[in-house]
Amino acid sequence: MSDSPLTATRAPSSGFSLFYYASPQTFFPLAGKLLWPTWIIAIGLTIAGLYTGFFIAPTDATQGDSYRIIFIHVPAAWMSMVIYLVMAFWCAVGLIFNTRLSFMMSSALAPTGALWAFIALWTGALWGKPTWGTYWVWDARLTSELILFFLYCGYMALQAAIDDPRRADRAGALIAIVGAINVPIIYFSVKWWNTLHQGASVSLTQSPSMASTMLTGMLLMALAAWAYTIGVALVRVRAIMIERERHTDWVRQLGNATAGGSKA
Amino acid sequence: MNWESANHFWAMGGYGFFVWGSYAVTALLVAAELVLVARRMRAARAGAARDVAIERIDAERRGRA
Amino acid sequence: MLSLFVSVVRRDLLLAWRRRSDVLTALGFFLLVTSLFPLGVGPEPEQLSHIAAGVMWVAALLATLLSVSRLFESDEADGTLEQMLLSVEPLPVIVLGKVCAYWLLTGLPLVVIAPLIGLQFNLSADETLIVCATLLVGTPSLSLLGAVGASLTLGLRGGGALIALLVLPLYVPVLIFGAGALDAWRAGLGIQSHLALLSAVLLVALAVCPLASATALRIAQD
Amino acid sequence: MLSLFVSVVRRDLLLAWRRRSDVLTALGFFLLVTSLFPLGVGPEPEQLSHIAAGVMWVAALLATLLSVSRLFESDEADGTLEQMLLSVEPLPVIVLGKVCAYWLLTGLPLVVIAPLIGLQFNLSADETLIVCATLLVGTPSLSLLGAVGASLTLGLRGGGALIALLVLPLYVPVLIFGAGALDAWRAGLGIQSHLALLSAVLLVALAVCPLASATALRIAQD
Amino acid sequence: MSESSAPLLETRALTCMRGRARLFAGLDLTVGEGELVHVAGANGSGKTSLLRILCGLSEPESGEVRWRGQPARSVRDDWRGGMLYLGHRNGVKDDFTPLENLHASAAIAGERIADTVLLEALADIGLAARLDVPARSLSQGQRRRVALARLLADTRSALWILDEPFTALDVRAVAVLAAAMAAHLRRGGALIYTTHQPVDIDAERRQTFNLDEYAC
Amino acid sequence: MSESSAPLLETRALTCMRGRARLFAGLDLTVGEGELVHVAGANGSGKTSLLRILCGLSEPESGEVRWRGQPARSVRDDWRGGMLYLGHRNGVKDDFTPLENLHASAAIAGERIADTVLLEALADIGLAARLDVPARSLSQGQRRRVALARLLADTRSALWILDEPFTALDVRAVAVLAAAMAAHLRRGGALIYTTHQPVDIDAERRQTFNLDEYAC
Ligand code: HEM
Ligand SMILES: Nc1ncnc2c1ncn2[C@@H]1O[C@H](COP(=O)(O)OP(=O)(O)OP(=O)(O)O)[C@@H](O)[C@H]1O
Ligand SMILES: Nc1ncnc2c1ncn2[C@@H]1O[C@H](COP(=O)(O)OP(=O)(O)OP(=O)(O)O)[C@@H](O)[C@H]1O
Ligand SMILES: [Mg+2]
Ligand SMILES: [Mg+2]
Repeated sequence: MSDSPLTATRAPSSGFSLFYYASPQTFFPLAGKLLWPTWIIAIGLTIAGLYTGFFIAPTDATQGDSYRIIFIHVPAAWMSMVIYLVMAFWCAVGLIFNTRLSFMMSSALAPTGALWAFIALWTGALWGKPTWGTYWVWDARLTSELILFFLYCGYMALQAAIDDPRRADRAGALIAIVGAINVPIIYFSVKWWNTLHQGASVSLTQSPSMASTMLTGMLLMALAAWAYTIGVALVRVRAIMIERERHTDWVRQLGNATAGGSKA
Repeated sequence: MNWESANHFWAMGGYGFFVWGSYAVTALLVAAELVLVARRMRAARAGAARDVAIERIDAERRGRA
Repeated sequence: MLSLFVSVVRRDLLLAWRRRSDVLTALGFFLLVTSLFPLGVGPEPEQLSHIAAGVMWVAALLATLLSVSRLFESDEADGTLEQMLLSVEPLPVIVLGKVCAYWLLTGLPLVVIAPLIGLQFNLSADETLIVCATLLVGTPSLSLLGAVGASLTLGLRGGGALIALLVLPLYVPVLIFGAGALDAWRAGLGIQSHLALLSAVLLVALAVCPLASATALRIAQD
Repeated sequence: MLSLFVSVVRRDLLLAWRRRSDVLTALGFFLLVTSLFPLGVGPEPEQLSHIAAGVMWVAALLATLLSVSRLFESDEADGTLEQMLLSVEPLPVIVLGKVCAYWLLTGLPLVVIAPLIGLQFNLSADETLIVCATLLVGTPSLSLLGAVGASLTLGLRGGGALIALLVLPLYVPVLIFGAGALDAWRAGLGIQSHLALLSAVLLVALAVCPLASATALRIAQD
Repeated sequence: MSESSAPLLETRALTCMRGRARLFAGLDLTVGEGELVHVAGANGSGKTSLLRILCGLSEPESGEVRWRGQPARSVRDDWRGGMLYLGHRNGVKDDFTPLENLHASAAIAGERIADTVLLEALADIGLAARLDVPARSLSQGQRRRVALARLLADTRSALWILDEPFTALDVRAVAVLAAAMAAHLRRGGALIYTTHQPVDIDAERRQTFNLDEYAC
Repeated sequence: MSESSAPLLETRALTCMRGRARLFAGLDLTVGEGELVHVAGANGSGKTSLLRILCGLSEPESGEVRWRGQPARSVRDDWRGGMLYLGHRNGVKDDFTPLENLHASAAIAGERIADTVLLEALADIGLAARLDVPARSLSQGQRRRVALARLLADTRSALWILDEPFTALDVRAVAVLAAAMAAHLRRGGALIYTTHQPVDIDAERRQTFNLDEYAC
């Protein structure tokens, strides 16, 4: 039982170096090698960011120490938005070039994106109580973040509901892309809805010139969130690769190694 | 240094509940995600290994027959 | 191509006519939800007229949601969908025909009945007209977006609720512009911009949704 | 008989677990619909807290309506229903088991998630508790009544909308008592009478609905 | 008991209406123990309608069905308990594996069958290699096999009523099923079935009942 | 045209995956004009899967399908227009009468067939007495006949792909269908079909393709 013709079509031996790594077989070891450096960077940046945030940055004049939520809130909010765009990008690439790796990338990113969206909502709500006096208001930014969270949930629920991975990939991709077209529309519509007839009942009470140490802390934490996201996504994409490609030679060899290793 | 004592640090100027509530939940969720993703990876590897083992047994049986 | 479109529309309308009650029940649902609402929140007239547009829009949206999951279901179950996929004719046109018939059966009746509900909610004639106008421009978008959700969830067991999860976020802009028009008008701002935005959404949906839906159908049948 | 009941409940829960996402999507739907209302009627906190109970109840009702039509559908389509009708075991018990599993999957999660939505609608802790309590007593009645509608409309094509038409009138008392409790409490009247009435409705439904539903199923299969 | 001489199932002057058309009238059928009844007839002659009346899923226009010598309606529990019906539709849940399906249908029928018996039935009908696949992924014939595995595990029912059991089955599965049917007859069970395929079933007492002759 | 010598349909090294299992691999099949291909194989051997790949409803894992000598994907319209597929499911609307059903499916396929032709097809397949009954009231075999009437009315398609066309049909209907298939072959059409029933079809060139031999 040889499937050499199969693997040959999957791993172009020559041509673009970009497309070289577009095959799971070649990407798998590369991702493995990237993993540890990513974790180290993530941990280092987190420590630096938290230290700056809690021990160097001064107490805010108007908000007191409650503002220190910013060091996770803003990175989380940023990540949730960026990840959705990246996800939609990979989906589009997958649909156009029919590369399975890009679909895997996007399904590996989704849970982490949803996680960040949830953290942004949670920390925002906890921040809102001391600053606005309520956990939740129907502000434009808040509403669109909530909808973004729903979009992530929809993508994941759809993928979970389809057994066949190939179908799941492409159906998920479709909804991710349609959602991405909608995200800006949603954002502006919500913003307009909220400010048109009401006058902003709430506004973010941030000082116009943020202390530079605050900004530094926030940026460090944002970079840490990036590194963490990349790390988790790499692990997850590796797991997905094995799950999906169990019948192929390269995963068999991998399984061989594991089975042999566990025996030895 | 911002904090006069550990107590001050934990109190966060009276906003301890909100600040630590945010950080604790974040830490918890991140930890949970890491555990889940590690488990998934282990399950995937175990599955692949099982496939190989089954194949080997199968081949042996056929060889005997 | 036009004749294909027409014959698909006619086929679906005829099918609906055979079931007859379908046509009336979408309407009935809309009527019931809007009548339930006063029961739920209490009968103060000013408050009712304040939330009228919102309630009518949410009801229209839910009426769509409730029925759109069946758009391709029977075609899938009896194998007609396979034949549509195998046809030489362009699938997006067939889909557009089906959506069009669907809107005629579930969207248009809502627009027609809306004045009656406006009455229940204490709206003036002008205000009623505005709600009807927004519904007329907005409900086709709901049908089109709903079709995408319906084709994505086709054959998946979680159907009803899953489709809601997928489609409701996409409905947000339509809902906001649609329900917001009345408020804008009351604030003296005019409704042109709202109607323009609704039309823009409709045009985008017309361009994107049949294609997306056709693609999703091909994926679902794979 | 109890073992039959338990095994039917287990079977349906297992089926739902196989589809997994179903359980979460019922929740997602409830969250989404309640989030739609603020988008429709505007974000003013006092107004929202005023309509909160009504919105949550209407959403619970819709979540039931949207999904209950599928209660017997798959059993009918694949022939399991025939086997149920032919069983020596009493059909009402089987129906009750199915309804129970259905409520655990769609009613209970709503009760659990309700506090979160209370937060979004600016309700106080006490008010949230009241809404949760009414939902806990009221949603089983919704499921039971819905089952009757589902079995009556089984096999009729207009299903989804027809069921709404049949069942909604029956839901009205539940809705009024359920949503009214909060208003009564705010008016300082106490909620005992409302809860008592809801419980009475539940008891009647428990006694009547499984039988009615079983009879309707026999008729539908003839 | 004095009833043991009465036939298992008996119909008297059965008439069946569908829409405005009468399918058959004055139909008398007697099925004794150990007897094989093949209900034949062209498409649309009313075979399915007859079988559904015999098992109580629908009501005849007139006439009556008797179970062990008594009106079937008056001994309903006995009737239902002594009968196993398999229709066009399989009664197989897409989301369950074959074994789970058998468990579920046994539970609904109010039986409790041991795992080993069910597994053996599945193996006999050739699904051993498909035990962990949900039914939605099975082929047409494999699904039908899941439904038929119930027959192989059944020892309780006195009468099997099978509507086109051989549909979608390959040659091997047809042979297995025919053998199971023969075994049921040998145990003293009775069997009513329809089919358009010529299948040879081993039976001592058999009758063919051609509905075309009753058409009106 | 120089392509006229190319076979109608051809597959090269077709491989099909379902779930995690590979159904068949390296499948080469050539179907020429006037040829009858019987795809045989046990339940679950992949006949339906193969047929769905041949008509473009699903994608093979690897390998390609060629239509008149060219990759089928690149001549998609030609391919779809030259082919008629009938699957397990009938494609019959419950609420339409037989004639309306035929009209609707012709419209979807982008054809326009005269009423007389359709009526004749319905009469040939024995549904003349059931013209005003909606399909929901038809028996299993009668519904199948409605679907098959499309074949009798078809003169356009070069290739018929039929998945178990004889299911639920009685002897007479099987004969009518077999005759229609033979006529199609005589017209120079090709035909790929599956069945578990032994049916004799008149054909000059025939091949049997046993999927069990390709199993892996
Ligand atoms: C549940 C509640 C909240 C949610 C969902 C939320 C969501 C978001 C989102 C999506 C962003 C990124 C937007 C952008 O970069 O344009 C953001 C940024 C931000 N949020 Fe929040 N937020 C919430 C509550 C709060 C509260 C209560 C405060 C402070 C009083 C706050 C302060 C900020 C600040 C300072 C930024 C950074 C702004 C910038 O970079 O331009 N947020 N939030
Ligand atoms: N509502 C109705 N109006 C008119 N005719 C009806 C109606 N319902 C059923 N029929 C007719 O009654 C007959 C039903 O027969 P039944 O399904 O019992 O046939 P069958 O012998 O099982 O056929 P098959 O071999 O095709 O399965 C068909 O001829 C059908 O057309
Ligand atoms: N998701 C899946 N996981 C595992 N196996 C699957 C999956 N989907 C399909 N299969 C298997 O693939 C095969 C499908 O074959 P197919 O339906 O083509 O069979 P067939 O030859 O048409 O059989 P029949 O004669 O019963 O119609 C079956 O063996 C089925 O169990
Ligand atoms: Mg029949
Ligand atoms: Mg098949």
